[in-house]
Amino acid sequence: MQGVMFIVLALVTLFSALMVITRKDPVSSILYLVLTFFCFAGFYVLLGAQFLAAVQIIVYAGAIAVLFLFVVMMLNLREPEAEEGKELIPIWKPLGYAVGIGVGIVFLSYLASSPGPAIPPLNGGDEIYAMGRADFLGKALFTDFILPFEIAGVLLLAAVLGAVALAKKKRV
Amino acid sequence: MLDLSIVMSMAFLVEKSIVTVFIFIVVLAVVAYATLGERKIAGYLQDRHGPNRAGIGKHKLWGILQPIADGTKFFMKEDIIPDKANKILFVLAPTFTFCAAGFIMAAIPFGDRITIFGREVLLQIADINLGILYILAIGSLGVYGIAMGGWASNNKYSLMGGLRTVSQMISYEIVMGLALVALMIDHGTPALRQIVIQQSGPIWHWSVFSHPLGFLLFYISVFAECSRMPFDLPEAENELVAGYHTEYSSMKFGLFQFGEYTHMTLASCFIATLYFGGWTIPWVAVPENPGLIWGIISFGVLWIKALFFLFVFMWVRWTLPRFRYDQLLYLGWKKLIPLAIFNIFLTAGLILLFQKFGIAG
Amino acid sequence: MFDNLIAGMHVGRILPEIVLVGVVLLAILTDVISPRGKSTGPVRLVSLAGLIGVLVATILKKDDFGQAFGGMVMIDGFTFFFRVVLTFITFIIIYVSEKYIGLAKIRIAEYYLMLLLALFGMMLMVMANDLLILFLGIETMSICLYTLVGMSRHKASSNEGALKYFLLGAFTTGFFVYGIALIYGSTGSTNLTDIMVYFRTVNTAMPVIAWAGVGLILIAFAFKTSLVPFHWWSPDAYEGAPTTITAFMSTAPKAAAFAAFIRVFYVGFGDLSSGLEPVLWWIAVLTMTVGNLIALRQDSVKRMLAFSSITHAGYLVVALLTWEQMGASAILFYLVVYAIMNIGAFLVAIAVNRDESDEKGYSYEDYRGLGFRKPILAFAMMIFMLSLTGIPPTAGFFGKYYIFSAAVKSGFVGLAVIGVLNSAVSVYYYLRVIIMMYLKERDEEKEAPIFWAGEMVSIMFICVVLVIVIGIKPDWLLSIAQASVSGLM
Amino acid sequence: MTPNDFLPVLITFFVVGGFAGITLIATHILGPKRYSKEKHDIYECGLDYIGDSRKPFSVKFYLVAVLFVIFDLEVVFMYPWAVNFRHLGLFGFVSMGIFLVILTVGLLYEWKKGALEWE
Amino acid sequence: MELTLNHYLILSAIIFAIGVTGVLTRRNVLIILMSVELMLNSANMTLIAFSHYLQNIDGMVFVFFTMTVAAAEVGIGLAIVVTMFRNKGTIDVGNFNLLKG
Repeated sequence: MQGVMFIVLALVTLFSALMVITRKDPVSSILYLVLTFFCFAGFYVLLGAQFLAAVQIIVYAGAIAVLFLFVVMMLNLREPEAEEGKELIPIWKPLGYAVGIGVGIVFLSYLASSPGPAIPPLNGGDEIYAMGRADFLGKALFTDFILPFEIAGVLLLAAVLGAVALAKKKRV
Repeated sequence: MLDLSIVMSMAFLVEKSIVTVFIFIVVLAVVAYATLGERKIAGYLQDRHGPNRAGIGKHKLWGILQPIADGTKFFMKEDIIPDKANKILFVLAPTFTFCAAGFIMAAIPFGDRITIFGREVLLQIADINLGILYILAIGSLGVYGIAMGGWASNNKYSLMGGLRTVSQMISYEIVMGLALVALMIDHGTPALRQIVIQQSGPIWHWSVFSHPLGFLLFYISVFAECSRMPFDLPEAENELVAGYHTEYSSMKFGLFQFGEYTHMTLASCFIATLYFGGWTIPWVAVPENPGLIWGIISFGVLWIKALFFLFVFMWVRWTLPRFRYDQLLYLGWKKLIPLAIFNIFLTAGLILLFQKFGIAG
Repeated sequence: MFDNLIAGMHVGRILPEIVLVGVVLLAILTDVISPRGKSTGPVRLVSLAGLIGVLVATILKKDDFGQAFGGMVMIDGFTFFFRVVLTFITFIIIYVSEKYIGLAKIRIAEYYLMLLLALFGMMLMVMANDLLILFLGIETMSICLYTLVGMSRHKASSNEGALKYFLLGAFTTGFFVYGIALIYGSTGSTNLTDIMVYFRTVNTAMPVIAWAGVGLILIAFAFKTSLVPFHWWSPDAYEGAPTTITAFMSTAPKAAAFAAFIRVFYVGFGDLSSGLEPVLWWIAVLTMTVGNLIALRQDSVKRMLAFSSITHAGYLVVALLTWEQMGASAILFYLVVYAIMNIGAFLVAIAVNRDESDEKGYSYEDYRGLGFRKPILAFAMMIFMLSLTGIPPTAGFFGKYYIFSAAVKSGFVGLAVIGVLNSAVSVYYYLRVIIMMYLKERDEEKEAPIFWAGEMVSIMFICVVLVIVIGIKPDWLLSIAQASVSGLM
Repeated sequence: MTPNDFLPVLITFFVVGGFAGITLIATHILGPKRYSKEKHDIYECGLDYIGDSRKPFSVKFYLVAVLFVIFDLEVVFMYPWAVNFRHLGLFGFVSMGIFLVILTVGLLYEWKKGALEWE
Repeated sequence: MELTLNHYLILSAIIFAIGVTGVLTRRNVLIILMSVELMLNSANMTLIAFSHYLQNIDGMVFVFFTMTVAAAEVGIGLAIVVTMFRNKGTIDVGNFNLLKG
């Protein structure tokens, strides 16, 4: 059952991820991105990280992608990307594809060479899925990871200040 | 050779499919009559009759067949897609709105277990541990349908309406999340079935009595999320024609409407579950071995509670005036969010005090 | 439970950071209660006072070394050294900025707030003993820097620089997280001590995954320290940023990034790191050479300094390659010296620049005959340029001397030779400024007024003095640097 | 609680999505199709439409959206905390208190800066 | 079919490569940023897969923080995009002309 689910999700994910980077129209890209996020949430469920699956949808699909969509709507960006012009990192464009494909192949060739350990570990019962529950994660977060948690607060504060400083119309 | 576990899981799937379809049909029926109910209530409040003609032959039956007539009309209308619209997104938008509302159904406990044909069946589609979080996650997707509709129509009113709705919905989503945090502090779990069971017993076990402020905040944000009056600025007809669905007609418009009512109906169920004991009856203990009768009663109890909130939705709509846009953001960010944070601290502080003095909270 | 949890965490050891967060909150509140448009002055004062508080807290805690928060952070001499250096740099930048931000039309309190928060991120980077803390530190710093670079919203160069910096920074984050994921997968931990122990004792079951992780993290660091071929962002970001921020970015974040670099690769990946030698060798050569060659062709002093900072990062990689205490202490020494001379040079550049609202500006032409016009200013600039070139008796000379002698001692003779050759090339563009100042005639018609601010002059003066003092007597700084790294190995 | 328990959620997705899809297809088949230029044009209160909708709107919406993202994360951090609150006790209260003080200062800042005003 | 750890690792490696390719070959700032999100997501999946495999919760907690950082970063990044659009009326990297790296 899980194997089938994985294959289906993987195919959808690959398709939509490819669509994200190939669409000319940003809105289509965003919607495919949301689909990709959804599939990732599915993988997280398969991996027992159910709380993170919910957070994935709340944060990525419900906030980050909405922000993207919001910007596209607000700026009313309906023109497709220009054909001319240089890329972000000024290297020959086919080299970009080559790097991407090369990175993929290097990882693939290694990983595919050995079957790899079974996941989930075979000697576990249902309790191996308990780790991803909100209460387990919370216990770890609020004992061992208390410092990163407070730092995250400061990071978010920095983001608030930065966004206001950059986007506020009148500076007072 | 058939593996026993596969047979088991097939049985599980069949059972769940039946439950899902059953619940979906009930929800659809309620939604269909909610549309009629709304017009009846509007009529009553405005001292007129409301729709009362659609019946069988000469028997008008107070218009109870009106939803069927409406539905048929939606089906038979021309399916217009404006020339300048983005065709795919234009069609996808209402679908998405409806789906995002309907998906909420999966986590709500509509009733206790019932025993049919010797098999114990839970009247809840998925008794997942995430419960509240699942609903919040799905709820956060509601903006897409509206944003897509506003974008795809390629009409200024639609785009403006879409943007307004999105910024309204996201602002109140935070209020909703914060209100539910206080609730989760108390119950210690996001699983809805457990929250319901914790509320059984005397009526003061209902969360609404321990979280009055949280309930109020949550209810207000639900109004905003469903973009109901007094939060229906997105479709403020005197400013924006019909907002994001200006260009929509036929069943695609129908799905937007249907989505709104589904959202409202399921939100009412959610409120009843979270704050009003769900399918439990005050002072009646949850039986160890529930039979068919108990299952049906619990199912009915939840719907009675939910219908009450659905009624309040309609009542408010025809009673209160609409907010101005700036007032709406002002209310959300400067009043409700600070209040919600205060509520969380209040709840947490009280629980700490109770723990310290050994009172079971 | 409460007391047990708190006691095991050694919260006191991160007192300076706690003070810093307090200062940030206080500064924000000051901004909020100050009258509109007049908040920068009070916020600046609060920030400066707060940074003194941070320094005091750092010094108070200078004997309380050890891990805190269950090994998440490591407070040792190394941390102490960088805490002091970074706080000082931030203090100086905040101190000199008040008049400049008026000129650059960015007189808003966020300027100071972002600097303080960037300092917080950098402090995390230098004490991080867990890849998670390091990640959060880098991101906190980066978010503030993106904002600071893009702060001159009316200038297209600022917009473009910020956007480019941001996009490449985000790209780097992807590499970094993926690298961490692979390291975590092969060792089962993100804690540097655990990772070190694992690599030392256990023959990892997934060597290729571990290697890929190390490689990806190396790429991320190369981006952050702008090593060739991952340097695209830095000249644009440096040029687009307000010049005080350029001075800040080329010193403090670079120092913090190298500190983290040293800790991750010396401590965490320990034995694995030596396998990276060939890669780092080429990176060092490319960084020194490419930075130099492009700096040669610049017409703007600001851009020249930006590209030369790439070259200087290359020298630091040479020292890093030695994987020895001597190399590490040479890096610390060089970072301090570089900060002093670079901040000084940028301050002179601000003073001489013709028109801040000009998208380009900072032309070499502005320096024509400066030696006759403003002899003291020109003298200061000459000292900084000589020091950046590495000519004795300036501090820059000893910086390079320690680095190259460490390289020679570890057997990297070829690398040292290339480094010295590159220093020789850099003479061309640094001396070009001096030639402009002293050997070209004044052109009085084209001269623009000098931008003076009392704070800038005093800091410039201190920088000059320090460059000369360290240039004559470098031992004390070196011994501090050596003491700081001694606990690391 | 294994991944299999999430299968009913998937079933719901199919049932609800299927219903929506079928209704749309049905209208498409059942409804009449009479093309006319006016009808398929953009609605602007019956007048001929002016310009197109491809003009950027004001940026004032952006701050609301970005503040939403930040606060959404704050709320997400609170879920695991809330679920464990009774277990964490005073320690949890204090640590969340610090976190919220930091972010409340952020909210206060936005408020005073007018980021929440409707310009 | 039995799932192994490598299934997840391979999938995330491919998505990561897709993200890298997107950054390197596209010029629309928003799409570049989305490609970065793909990269981060694939890293998250790797972390969770390892975390599940090792039965060690650190990886999952890390993902939580990655998401926080991603959100904060996007918030700032799109603010820069908006600012730039206001100045120049375009968000295409191909139209960068002042600075040349």
